[in-house]
Amino acid sequence: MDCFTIDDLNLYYGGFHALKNINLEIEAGKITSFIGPSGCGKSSLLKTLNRMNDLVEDCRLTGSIELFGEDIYKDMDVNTLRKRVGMVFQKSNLFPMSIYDNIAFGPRTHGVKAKYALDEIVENSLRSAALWDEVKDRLKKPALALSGGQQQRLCIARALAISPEVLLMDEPTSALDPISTGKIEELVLTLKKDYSIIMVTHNMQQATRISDKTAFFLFGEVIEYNNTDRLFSLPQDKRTEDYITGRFG
Amino acid sequence: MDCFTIDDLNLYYGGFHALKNINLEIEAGKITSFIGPSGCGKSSLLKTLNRMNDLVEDCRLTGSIELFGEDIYKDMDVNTLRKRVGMVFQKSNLFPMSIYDNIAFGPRTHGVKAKYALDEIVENSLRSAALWDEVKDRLKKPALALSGGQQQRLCIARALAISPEVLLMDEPTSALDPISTGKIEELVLTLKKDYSIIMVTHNMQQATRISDKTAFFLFGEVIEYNNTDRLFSLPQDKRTEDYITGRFG
Amino acid sequence: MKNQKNFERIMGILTWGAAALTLGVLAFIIGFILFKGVPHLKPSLIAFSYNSENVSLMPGLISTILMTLLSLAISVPVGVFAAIYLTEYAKRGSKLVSLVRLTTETLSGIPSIIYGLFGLLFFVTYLGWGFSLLAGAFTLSIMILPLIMRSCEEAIHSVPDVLREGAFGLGAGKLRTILKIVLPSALPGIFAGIILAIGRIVGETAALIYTAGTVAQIPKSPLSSVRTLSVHMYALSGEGLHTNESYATAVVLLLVVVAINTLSAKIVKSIGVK
Amino acid sequence: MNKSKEKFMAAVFFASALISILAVGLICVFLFVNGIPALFKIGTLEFLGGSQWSPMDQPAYYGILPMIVGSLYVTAGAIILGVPIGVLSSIFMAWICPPRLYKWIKPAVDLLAGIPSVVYGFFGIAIIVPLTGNSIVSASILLGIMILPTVISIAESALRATPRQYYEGALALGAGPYRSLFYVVLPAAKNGILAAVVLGIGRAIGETMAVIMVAGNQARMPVSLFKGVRTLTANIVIEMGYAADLHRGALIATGVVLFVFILIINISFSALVRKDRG
Amino acid sequence: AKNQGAFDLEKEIIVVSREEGSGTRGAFVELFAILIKGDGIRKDLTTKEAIISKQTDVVMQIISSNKYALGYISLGSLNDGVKVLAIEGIEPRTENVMNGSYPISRPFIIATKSDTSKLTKDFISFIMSKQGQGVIAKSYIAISDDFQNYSTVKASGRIVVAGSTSVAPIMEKLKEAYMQINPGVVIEIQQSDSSSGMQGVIDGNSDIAMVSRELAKSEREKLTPIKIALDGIVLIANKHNPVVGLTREQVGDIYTGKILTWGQINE
Ligand SMILES: Nc1ncnc2c1ncn2[C@@H]1O[C@H](COP(=O)(O)OP(=O)(O)OP(=O)(O)O)[C@@H](O)[C@H]1O
Ligand SMILES: Nc1ncnc2c1ncn2[C@@H]1O[C@H](COP(=O)(O)OP(=O)(O)OP(=O)(O)O)[C@@H](O)[C@H]1O
Ligand SMILES: [Mg+2]
Ligand SMILES: [Mg+2]
Repeated sequence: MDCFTIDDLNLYYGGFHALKNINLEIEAGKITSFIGPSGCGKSSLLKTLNRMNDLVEDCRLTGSIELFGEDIYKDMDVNTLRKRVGMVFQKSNLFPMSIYDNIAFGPRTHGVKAKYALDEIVENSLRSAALWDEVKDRLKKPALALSGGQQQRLCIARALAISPEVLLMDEPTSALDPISTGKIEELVLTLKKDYSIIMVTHNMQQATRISDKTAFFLFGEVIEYNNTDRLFSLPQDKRTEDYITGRFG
Repeated sequence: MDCFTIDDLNLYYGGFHALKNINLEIEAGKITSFIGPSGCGKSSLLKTLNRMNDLVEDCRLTGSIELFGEDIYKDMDVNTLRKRVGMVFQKSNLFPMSIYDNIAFGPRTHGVKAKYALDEIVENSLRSAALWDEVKDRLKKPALALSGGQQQRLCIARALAISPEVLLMDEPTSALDPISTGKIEELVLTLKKDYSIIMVTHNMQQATRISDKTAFFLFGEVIEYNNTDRLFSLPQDKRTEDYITGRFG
Repeated sequence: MKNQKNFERIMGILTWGAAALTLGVLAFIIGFILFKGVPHLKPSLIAFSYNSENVSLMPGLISTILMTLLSLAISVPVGVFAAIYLTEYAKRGSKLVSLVRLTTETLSGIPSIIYGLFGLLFFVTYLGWGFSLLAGAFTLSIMILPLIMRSCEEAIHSVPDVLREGAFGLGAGKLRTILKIVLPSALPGIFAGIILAIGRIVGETAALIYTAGTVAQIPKSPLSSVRTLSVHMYALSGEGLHTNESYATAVVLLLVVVAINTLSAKIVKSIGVK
Repeated sequence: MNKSKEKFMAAVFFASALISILAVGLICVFLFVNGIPALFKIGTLEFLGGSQWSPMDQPAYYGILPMIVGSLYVTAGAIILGVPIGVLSSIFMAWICPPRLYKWIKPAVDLLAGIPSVVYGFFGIAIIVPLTGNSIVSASILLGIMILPTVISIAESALRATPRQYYEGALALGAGPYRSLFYVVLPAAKNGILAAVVLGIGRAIGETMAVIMVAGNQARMPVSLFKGVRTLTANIVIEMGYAADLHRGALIATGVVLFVFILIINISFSALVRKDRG
Repeated sequence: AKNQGAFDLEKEIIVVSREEGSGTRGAFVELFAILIKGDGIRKDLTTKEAIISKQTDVVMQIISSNKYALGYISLGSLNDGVKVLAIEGIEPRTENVMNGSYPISRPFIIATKSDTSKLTKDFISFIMSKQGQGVIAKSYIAISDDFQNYSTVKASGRIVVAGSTSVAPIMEKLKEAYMQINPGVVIEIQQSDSSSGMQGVIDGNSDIAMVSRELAKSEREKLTPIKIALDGIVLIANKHNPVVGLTREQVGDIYTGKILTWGQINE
């Protein structure tokens, strides 16, 4: 089954045509990677999937995106959409509150009030994000005092806390060391059982290691979209080949 | 010759002992990498080298650091130090002004006024940071409208514009795609002829590819410091070995 | 989910409602002034010199503008520089800074007549300036200093540290960092403080009666006694003899405020772009 | 060269701070030197606790309790009306209002800040007093309106200074825009908002010219929300013109009481901030 | 809308007074025996419920917008937004004040030091001349009408006049008339209040004080007062109020809180 069906999508920032005729079917229960050079529109596409682009002034969009058959720009309440489609950003955007409150924010928003339930969610999310041991003694301390990597992992924990159906990740591990990256990758692989995951990454090895499908972007277009192993082993397009071999060549 | 001589350095954030008895000699004209898991103190050490930690309240330090024989905490004017020791941060910190002005800020600070000279510096720095082609038509546009990767490259361009003696880089390529990363790495290798470079990285491949020496950090201590190929091929410490093999194992 | 929706709806109504109320009140007040004042606007009100027949507001208009400029010229640099010192130079968390901040905030609630009495004692009598533009401007400067300092401090505080780091990291000294990076980023906040200060200067009466006096004339020197529009209105209305002219003056005063605000916004914008 | 410029400007900044502190200090000294002797002559307890104020009678009574209570009522009223509306409006302006609307609202609020007290007074007496009389309620409403621009401007710039990514982060967790604003952005801007409230309260307490037109100014204990009241500041302004000797001292001592009054408010506010930071 | 409907006699009288210390109130409380004065004793019995207003126009505004309000203002400030009440059946008109049949008036006073300048003395002699009193009589009440003609000395110089806002409007007229005869003279008028006006003269900041009340003892020691005009004080009520006049005693009783409702007056 497809979780997202993107149909003839075009995105403009004012006069700038950032995404061009995107057609993609993203499968549920799989991990999909978006790769491509900086500025090619990966983040932009990701943001349209939970309508974060609504916030950008002058941002205009044509075409349609469906989440399990529902048009997310027509039929769906935007908050519901965002609860169902969680997101981790490229830059950490923790709230200036305690670690605990950062994670509890989402569940509280969606009606969880009981302390024991929140405690449990906080602990589970932190464990999942491989952060529990480091912060369990300072849950009430400000989140912004953590190191860069710790902050990013906390962002992931926060997104997990609302147990979304789809998880969008914009280079979630770009600030992480290999050990934490490994843990997150493991986690992502576990989550795959229940969730659909879409991830922007610059790390092609990461894409190869964990994703089932990969889309390659260039100047706002999808050049190639295929099973990951196939895309990397047998690229159909010259430009894809240039890009994936660029790293090693 | 040594560019930095770090002697018995201890660093505290309030009560937290972030760096413990660091002794390092960093060679001039070489590229040195700091690696280690998130939160181990790599950024903290880097910041003490151009005294950016002066800005952190409650941050205390013992021991000494010498830059080409001068104690940077005693004999040296801090602005001179920072002009001589440039820095690129982990998170982009562009100023809310145009692309051009961001780059020109440093040279202007150090007395360059003529427009043609500034134009040249701006172009060269942007070319060096592999950004020229993408932004040459919008130099007067706000820098903050760029994509994440573009912003980070602009930060690098900005640091290069003051032609420092030593360049500190805190995960400068963590938000970059492989192609730009490759360009930056190339650039770093070129710069090595004239400058000394210290770089924090999570990417061990990167460390192997470009650095001459590598220091491995764990919980605020330097566990091992050696020539890069040696450290990666023949780690002396069990913990180093665990870490560098962790990625692949 | 339902709770969420209700929360959104209620807060939405409250927020829009509050804004509408604010605007409504403003529109109402302005409408009121225009309604009461416009019918009584007449050319004689802007005669070059005042007498008891024409009750011209021209001297008041000019005095108001001069008073505003002079007071701002004194208190804005001092206030902004002081705020820079307190935020960027004084040790963070220093006792002195907290004391100054506390006293400053506290003074903002002291009625202006106390400032007037102080000005009368100090500037008018002790320094011998007499009832004058200068004495009034200095008194007002002290009065608005807390406002400028406080809003400026707050604005400087909210400039993110990463920007300072960026500038320092490029070898910029403290001064350059402050002047080129911090202040431009803090400009909107500082401007907000200045607008409030202008409001207080233009609207002040009690403090001025005791320091600048009430003579309706175009000042010949800084030591001339003047009557700002606010004082003028107060004087006109007080005995109930010229209430209509007083409302007409209020109309003009509104225009003056709009003009001053627009002008300062323009100035700030032209500084900010660089 | 650059160095000496740095040094010079640092000195200038320091000097400005000194001037400011000096100015602020001078006012305090003026207040206390002129007020404290009278306070002692009257007797602190009789001054603060006395409920009769008739300084021109012989024998004279100098009890300012009615005015203390009056100021409390009126200020509280102004805060209850002005602060929520002000903060909500500032949220609207900083985050919700479409840019096209903002272009109009912002100058409007600035204009509100520039309307002189006397004009507010005219408005109060012509529009509010016929509805609610010369009373605590009228004074509260008028003051509530008058503190709006202070609260809105300062709170708005604090709200604007909060990074956008906080808001976006909250939205991405499925929170609606208002929830994001009230639970994430607003707390992040807390210090600035408190500053706005403190300055607003200062304005409310210190305002006189408008208040004396609508408050009734009876120097007796407040009896009802719809009856008149005299505030501390009104007391000073109404009588200062005729006061001599001890009477004048007593009025300035009223200023001292005001000072302490606001000081207490401010200290409790900054304690609130500190508690949260720690 | 508020002024429509019947006048409810059971409603409380909204008593409006001026602030203590103001000349208007001083004259008012004295003439209606609201003030008790004795040896070392002085007590203003004005009811504590009275709304206190610092400005004449505020008194008028309150009266004109409240059906049940009662207040008093200077005769010179009267306009047709309010209704004037007769006292003991006598209308407050200029001639009635001058011939003494209307009982409540107060003097406008100027005060100078005894060794004041020649110029100041000339200005005062103008005020006390036929011409000066003529100016006063246009809006206020002249002291009397048999004064000397003022003869020009072609003076020049500067005079500062400071003090009561009540006196200021008439002083402005006097100034303009005087300056027309003596163009070389500059007269500055600072309006604040009686006390600071006199303090200004004592301190040497000004030459003439405008005073709208009797001088205090300490002030009389240093300054010489001159009565320059009379001002009637009128009781005013809302236009919808059926009452047309009051007796002295009724006014006193209302202002001391013994009469509380309009109904009690008709009894
Ligand atoms: N300003 C600060 N106040 C208190 N603690 C701090 C501060 N900055 C860093 N720390 C702590 O010091 C330790 C080292 O931080 P540092 O940023 O140097 O780590 P790092 O090695 O750069 O990690 P990363 O790879 O995640 O960037 C961390 O535990 C962090 O929580
Ligand atoms: N708000 C905006 N306004 C105008 N242009 C924008 C905006 N956001 C992004 N762009 C432009 O759209 C293009 C795509 O940006 P996007 O952030 O999607 O790239 P990306 O592929 O995620 O790059 P990176 O790997 O560097 O994060 C870039 O050229 C960028 O400059
Ligand atoms: Mg991106
Ligand atoms: Mg780091």
